[in-house]
Amino acid sequence: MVVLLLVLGIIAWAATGIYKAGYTTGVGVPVEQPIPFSHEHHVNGLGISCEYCHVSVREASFAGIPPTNTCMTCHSQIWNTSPMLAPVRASASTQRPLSWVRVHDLPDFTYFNHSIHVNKGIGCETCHGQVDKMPLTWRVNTLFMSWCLDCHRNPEQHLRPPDEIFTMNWNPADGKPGKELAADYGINVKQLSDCSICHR
Amino acid sequence: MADQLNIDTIRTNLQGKHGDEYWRSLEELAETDEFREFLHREFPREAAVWDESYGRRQFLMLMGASLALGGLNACTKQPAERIVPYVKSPESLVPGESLSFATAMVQGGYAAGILVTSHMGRPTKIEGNPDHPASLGATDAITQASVLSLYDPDRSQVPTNRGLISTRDKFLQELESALRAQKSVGGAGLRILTETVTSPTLGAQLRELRRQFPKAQWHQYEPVNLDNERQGAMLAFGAFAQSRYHLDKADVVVALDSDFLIHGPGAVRYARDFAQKRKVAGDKKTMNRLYAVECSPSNVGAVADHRLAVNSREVETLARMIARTVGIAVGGPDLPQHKQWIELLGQDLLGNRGSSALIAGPYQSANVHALVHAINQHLGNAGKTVTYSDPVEIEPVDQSESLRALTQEMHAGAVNTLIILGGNPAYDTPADLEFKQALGKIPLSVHLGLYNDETAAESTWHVPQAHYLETWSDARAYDGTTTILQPLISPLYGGVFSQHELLEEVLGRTGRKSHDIVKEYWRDRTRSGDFEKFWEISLNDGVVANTSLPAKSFRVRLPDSVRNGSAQKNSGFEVLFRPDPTIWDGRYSNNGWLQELPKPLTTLTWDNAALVSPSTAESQNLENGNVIELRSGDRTIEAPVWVLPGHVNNAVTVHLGYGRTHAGRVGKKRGFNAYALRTSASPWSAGSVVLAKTEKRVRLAATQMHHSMEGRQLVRSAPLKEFLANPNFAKELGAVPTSEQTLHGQHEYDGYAWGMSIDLTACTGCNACVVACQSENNIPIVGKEQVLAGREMHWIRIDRYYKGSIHDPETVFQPVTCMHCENAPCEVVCPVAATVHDSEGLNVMVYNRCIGTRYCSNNCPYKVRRFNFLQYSEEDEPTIAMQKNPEVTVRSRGVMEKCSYCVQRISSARIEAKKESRSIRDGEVVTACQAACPSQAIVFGDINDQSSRIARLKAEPHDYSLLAELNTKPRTTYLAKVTNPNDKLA
Amino acid sequence: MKNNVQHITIDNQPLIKPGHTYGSITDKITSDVFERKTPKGLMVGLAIAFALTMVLFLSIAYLLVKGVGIWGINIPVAWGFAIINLVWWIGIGHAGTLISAILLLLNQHWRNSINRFAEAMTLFAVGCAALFPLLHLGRPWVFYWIMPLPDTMALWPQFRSPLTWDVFAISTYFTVSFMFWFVGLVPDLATMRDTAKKKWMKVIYGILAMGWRGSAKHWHRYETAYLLLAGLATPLVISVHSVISFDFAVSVIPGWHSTIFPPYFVAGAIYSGFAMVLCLVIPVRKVYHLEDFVTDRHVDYMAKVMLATGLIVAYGYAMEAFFAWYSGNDFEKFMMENRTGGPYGFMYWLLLLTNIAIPQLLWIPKIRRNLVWLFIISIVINIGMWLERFVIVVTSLHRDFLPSSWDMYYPTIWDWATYVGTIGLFLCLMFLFIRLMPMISIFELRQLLPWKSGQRKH
Amino acid sequence: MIRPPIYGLMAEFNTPGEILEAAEKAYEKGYRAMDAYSPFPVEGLSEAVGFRHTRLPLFVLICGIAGALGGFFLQYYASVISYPLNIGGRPFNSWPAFIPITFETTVLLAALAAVIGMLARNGLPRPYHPVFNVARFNRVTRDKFFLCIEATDSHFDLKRTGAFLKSLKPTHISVVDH
Repeated sequence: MVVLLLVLGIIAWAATGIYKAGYTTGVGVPVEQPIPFSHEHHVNGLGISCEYCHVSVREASFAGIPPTNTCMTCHSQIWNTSPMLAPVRASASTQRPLSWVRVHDLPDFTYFNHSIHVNKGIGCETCHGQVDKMPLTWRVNTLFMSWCLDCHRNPEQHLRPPDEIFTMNWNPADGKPGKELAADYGINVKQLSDCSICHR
Repeated sequence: MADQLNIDTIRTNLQGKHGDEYWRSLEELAETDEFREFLHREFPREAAVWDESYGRRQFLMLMGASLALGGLNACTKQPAERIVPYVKSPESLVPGESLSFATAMVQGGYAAGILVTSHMGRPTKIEGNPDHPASLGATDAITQASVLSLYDPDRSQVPTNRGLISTRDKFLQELESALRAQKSVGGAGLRILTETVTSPTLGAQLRELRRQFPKAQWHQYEPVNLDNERQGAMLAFGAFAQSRYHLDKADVVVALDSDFLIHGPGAVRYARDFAQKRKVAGDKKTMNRLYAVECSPSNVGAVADHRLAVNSREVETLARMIARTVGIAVGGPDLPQHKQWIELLGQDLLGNRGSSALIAGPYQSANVHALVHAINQHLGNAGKTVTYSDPVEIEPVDQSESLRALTQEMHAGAVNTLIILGGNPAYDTPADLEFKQALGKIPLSVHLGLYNDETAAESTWHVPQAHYLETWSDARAYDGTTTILQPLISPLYGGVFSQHELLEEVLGRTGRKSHDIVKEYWRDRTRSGDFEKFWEISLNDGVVANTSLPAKSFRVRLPDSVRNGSAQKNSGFEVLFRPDPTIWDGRYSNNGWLQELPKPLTTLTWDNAALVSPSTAESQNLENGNVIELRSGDRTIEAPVWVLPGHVNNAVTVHLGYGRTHAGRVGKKRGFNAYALRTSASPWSAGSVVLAKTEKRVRLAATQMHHSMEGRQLVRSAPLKEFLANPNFAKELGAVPTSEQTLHGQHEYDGYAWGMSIDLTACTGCNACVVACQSENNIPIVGKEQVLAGREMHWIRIDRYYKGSIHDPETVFQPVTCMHCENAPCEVVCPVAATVHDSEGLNVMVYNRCIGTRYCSNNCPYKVRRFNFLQYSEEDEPTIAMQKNPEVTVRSRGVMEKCSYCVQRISSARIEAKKESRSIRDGEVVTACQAACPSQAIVFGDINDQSSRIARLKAEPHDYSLLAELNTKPRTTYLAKVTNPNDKLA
Repeated sequence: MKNNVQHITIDNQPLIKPGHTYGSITDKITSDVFERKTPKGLMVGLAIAFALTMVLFLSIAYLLVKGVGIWGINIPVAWGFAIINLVWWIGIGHAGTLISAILLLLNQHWRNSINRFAEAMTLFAVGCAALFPLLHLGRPWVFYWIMPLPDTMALWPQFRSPLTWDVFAISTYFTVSFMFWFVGLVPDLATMRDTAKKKWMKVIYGILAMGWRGSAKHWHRYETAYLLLAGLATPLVISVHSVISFDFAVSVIPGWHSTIFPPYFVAGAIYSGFAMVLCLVIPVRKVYHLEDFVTDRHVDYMAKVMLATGLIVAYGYAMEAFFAWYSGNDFEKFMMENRTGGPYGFMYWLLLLTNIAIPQLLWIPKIRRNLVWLFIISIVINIGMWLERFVIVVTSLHRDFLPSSWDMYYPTIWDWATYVGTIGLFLCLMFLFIRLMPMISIFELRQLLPWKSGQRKH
Repeated sequence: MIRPPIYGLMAEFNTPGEILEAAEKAYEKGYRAMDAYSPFPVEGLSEAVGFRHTRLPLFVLICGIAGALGGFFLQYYASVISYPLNIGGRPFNSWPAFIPITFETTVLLAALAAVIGMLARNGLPRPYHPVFNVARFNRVTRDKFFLCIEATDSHFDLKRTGAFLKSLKPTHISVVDH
């Protein structure tokens, strides 16, 4: 019987392993895009702020994907002949939008709002990882419901002061402890695991 | 679903039931038929109307697929989704946030101001415009539904020439050459047919047309028009005076065959004012009183404190009697059986000089209107509860006359070029004029319309018309207030014209866009300085400042014809023609929301019927669903019977707008065409009609089968006197378990605690809330077969019960939606916790967790849960998908759903508040039903906030919970219905 | 052993016709599987049953394509045939374990000739029953959310819901019944192993017999385990139908919300269970000439059990009506009025006729012992028990609290197809069992024989 | 000890009475490593061959209790610790509602214990056993009764034991090979 249990255990363990693997969850798998856009280069190399492109992250549910014009502000001047950027120029001239592949895609019955997270001390890095270290973009989290809940049940562990939201590789040690921040932000933790917070 | 009706039932019901005793439904014992059907019924019902049912091969194919998918469905990762940014992002648009624009919806020529919510450029929801006098933030059902018509996949999309697809250019060429010919003869053969016009721009264009084509004629016609009102004003004042009521000042209101709370240019506003005067809450302990005289039962009759059902011809006689009792010398006979009623009414009126109002309905003769004007003036109401002004319409005419003149010329062959700007005359004109045949004689007939309808089929050219949300225009409200209509979206289908654009072509100014036309018109007439500023403000507010028509005083001079009156000959059995409460004159017949909207009182969907009184049914031996033949002269129609308590005897009411031959998939071949019996001479009733029963039966889909409360205290009501004597009467009608009687303690709600209060005194059963909810919450339509199966999806429904005599019952409405019980029975029985409470006391339904056991619905005492028995949401209709509200999940097959208190609105309000580190303000969260409600019967808010409106209403003595004895602790409670009958009459 | 076979009363009649030896019993029952060629009746029955099973599969497929909307259910009657059939089948599935467990504890040795058969029936009935809760889901492909499995959603079933209780009750009941049945089979499988001629048969039965060799020590533990199982199964049987009845009793709906449901559901279950056993035993006994083992005495006893449980059920109905009146609760009162006089009133009266009135004929020994009569009455009772569930599920739902949402329920062709289909599946499995397994417990029959050495065991 | 050349000696009888008697005699003789085989449970036979009591009931009891505790804790954990949800205003720990499932899990585990325990202690399933080497032994599942004295018994001696068995007047005696 012990053996039996052991076998079952191993099977279960293997199953969860497979289920959590990048193959099924897409974690850590770079997504192919029409243009091999590098966050590493733009954020780390050029030090462009997240909000420069993702304009509506503070006020809207959707962070916003930059219109072609935003790319062209620079790329009409620099790299304006690079074959890699041909699609961008094409889009600008034909007025036909670029079509990117979603990296973080929640199911349609899950309503995520960027603005409230960003305004209440959740940094980009917390969910999107160190994009400044991503030559191509990939997901660093499963986006499983359980993963969301981990934070919604005790957000203190991830809270940052308002001015650190867009910081990459931020160390919780420097800055107020999460408990106090939660109080400052007026976060009602009890409410955060309500179904209606994410599902309507 | 029992659409059979058994006469014995009625008889047994009639026996020994009297006074206030609740009587049983007509259907009830028709159960013998149900039993027969129960045995015979064999085949499963069709799916939603869009869904083509499966062929055998396809079925086998799908069978395999589904067996495969069924398994995968649960555990596959979703396919990669594309994300497409703008090339150049438009200013003022924040991705993911909704915007709202002011414009107006035009019905019968009159504008109702609205605010349209737009998500990423898609108009999805219509709200009333608080700044607009005809709306004050509310809307009616039809306006709510109009956004669906915008996305209707069946709208006409290309110009057609004699039924064949053609091009815009070909059309313009042919038009141009025809007009060139007309120019030479001064437009002698040119005719323009429009509906009622209040649009200043269109007016200007038409004047210009007359200048260019002196001999051309402009005709106006719509099937449901205000001719009698206009003629009545003519008779009384000698001018087309526009009357406007101020019911917030009226203590006694008398409606003569008028549905003034539901239909007509000012209805929404009137409902608001009327309700304000009627509600009792807080310190206000006074009510207005409503007397209704009507032939066919209407919402007004249901709301009225005293209701009198008479034949349409008798209404004028009664009007004369009223006139006499208040002291106006008019002739005409007396109706002894109603003498006392009228006497007391008269006294009541005299007791309220200057604070009473008589309202005559559009279905009543010009004489009645004239008399009403006389009485109002005599009582000194004029200038107080009713004011007069110059006409709102550009050119008020007797439309029946106008149409008759046109058709005569057409038959005579005097018309070469006929341009029909909207409308569907080939379908909805009186039968005796034979417009359709006449139309065939016209060398060039151009039809501009939203649909490829009956008229399009008969015209040489049909040109697709731009939906009002797709184009620029302007229009005036019942009080003259002007709104500039702005488009929310560029036309979905190419090749469309707006009325302005088409007329502009006629005027020889080709290729001009309505924006320029409208803007130019207004530029010309704004003297005052900065036009752009004026333009911006007008668009932003949705009203052009100070365009409301000033009150003018007119003196009544009743012509002798009206004074003397003539003895009303009895017209025998008569047919009453009424606009359909949902699809109106037929123009909305392809709108699924309206088709499936239960018609007030009958709760019928998808069909019209011949409404008869119970005793008529008995004498003619008719049951619900029996098809009868109605013969008037040499014209006949066949119609299924529906027995409607309170209907006047020896008369049958038929609703216009059905029996369409050329409508979309939704509207085509439903019901019967009542126009076939309608004559231009008397458009609202046909006398001496012969009724014959046929062997045929039609299954009519009503959403409510049972009309008695079975003595249960569901709708609790009392006359004002009793209420004042015992304010707690409602609570005392039902026991509420105490906290000791429950096994365990309660959960605490320390944050927000959302709740709703519904005032049964104010509810007029107008259905606006139902459609508002449908469009806000992506509620699918299911089709007639599914309604018959008892599977309609409305989250809020309006229950209607009768009490008292079967012949003249008292009718009560009760909007019922999820009660959000604190001790929700539904939650306890869900095996997967798909429906649970959140910390603000909402009973939330988590669709994506639901596995569809339907146990929750069984255990819901209010039966407000709705289940997707089949795939109802139209997945395969891309344009319909565009209407969906992105803030609300679109439910798939096999999932339970129900009212969510518009949780999406609560969420966004909460997020905004949190971002500003404040708490949600009272009135910041407004549910869709609440927003739409014209009489403001619905109030929503945070019960824990003692200062909130909702908290105060819940504290009212006559606040009560439905089925409180079950200790479900509903968050939605009702304010008991208080009536204000005249003791002497009671 | 010379009991005078003439004028004996049914009760001291031996449970096995005299003249049998260990060997003869063994040969008779094993030969039905090995030697005897399949009887015509069985083949025909199997053919029909199989056809019906195909109907079941077809309607299931269509159901998965279109959704539960192909059935007649609606709001307010959101449960229809699916739940009616579930309860009906579960009820039938009660006789088996009851006979094997409770009668074993009560030392009713006559059970030995029918328990194997009844257990098999139980198993198949519960199988058919278990189909319905799965199929009636709006989204059957996520049925496993009712089970307590750790998942990425960090969600669990809602343990306050009777439906969750059902899942545990039914699955437990199925497992235990299966073990009971199989453990009982092991020694006989060994017999089959040793009697089978063909090699492959020996192998198959051998594997199933698990190397049973009838060791005294084994028998000792075997009997202990069997007794323990019986002891456990007895309360289980009671609990299962009680839990099923909670589906209704726990709700707030008048006609459902009733405290007497558990006992009278259990009684009803045994009632229908025995009826079904008789429906099957009577013909099989004929076809396979099992009169020696399934004697008139057995049949008579079963009829008596039906009579008794039937009366309990009748009492249940009476109490329902009484309390509806006694409670003075308007909703309850109306529920009863509607049951008797409402649109489905005819169903209720039919129920009283089939479930209460007709079975009273069993008081008369002549009828009770006449196999044809008994067979017909058993069928009638099965129909009656189905009607009972219809009355409970549909008539209670279609008119509950708010008259505005009252409606009717009309089953569609697919409702019928699914129902009839499960009957087909059930018979199919039954026939296969009869053909391939020792349908009567051989070793337990051996125990019924008197000892050669004179001393009697019974 | 070294493995004896044969498994043991087996005597065959016709009636339960005879085998019972034989077993008792053999026990008196002092034989312990023996077993009786019968087509159905013969009352007293196991005692006769010196098999006193089984610990099966205890095992079942323990598993039953485990089932009860486990079942209740599962529900408690899910509805109070892991994801407490306000279900219709009921307390998180609605223990009365947890009882039915607790009961079911109790029965389930106990029943499993009974069956698995029985099989395990009996050493079943067992594909091979020496006694099957005796051709006649296949009648043990039909109508014959066997007593087998195993060679591992201290008193076992091919001749003497054989003689002893003869004295029991069996219908047949056979040698059981490994």
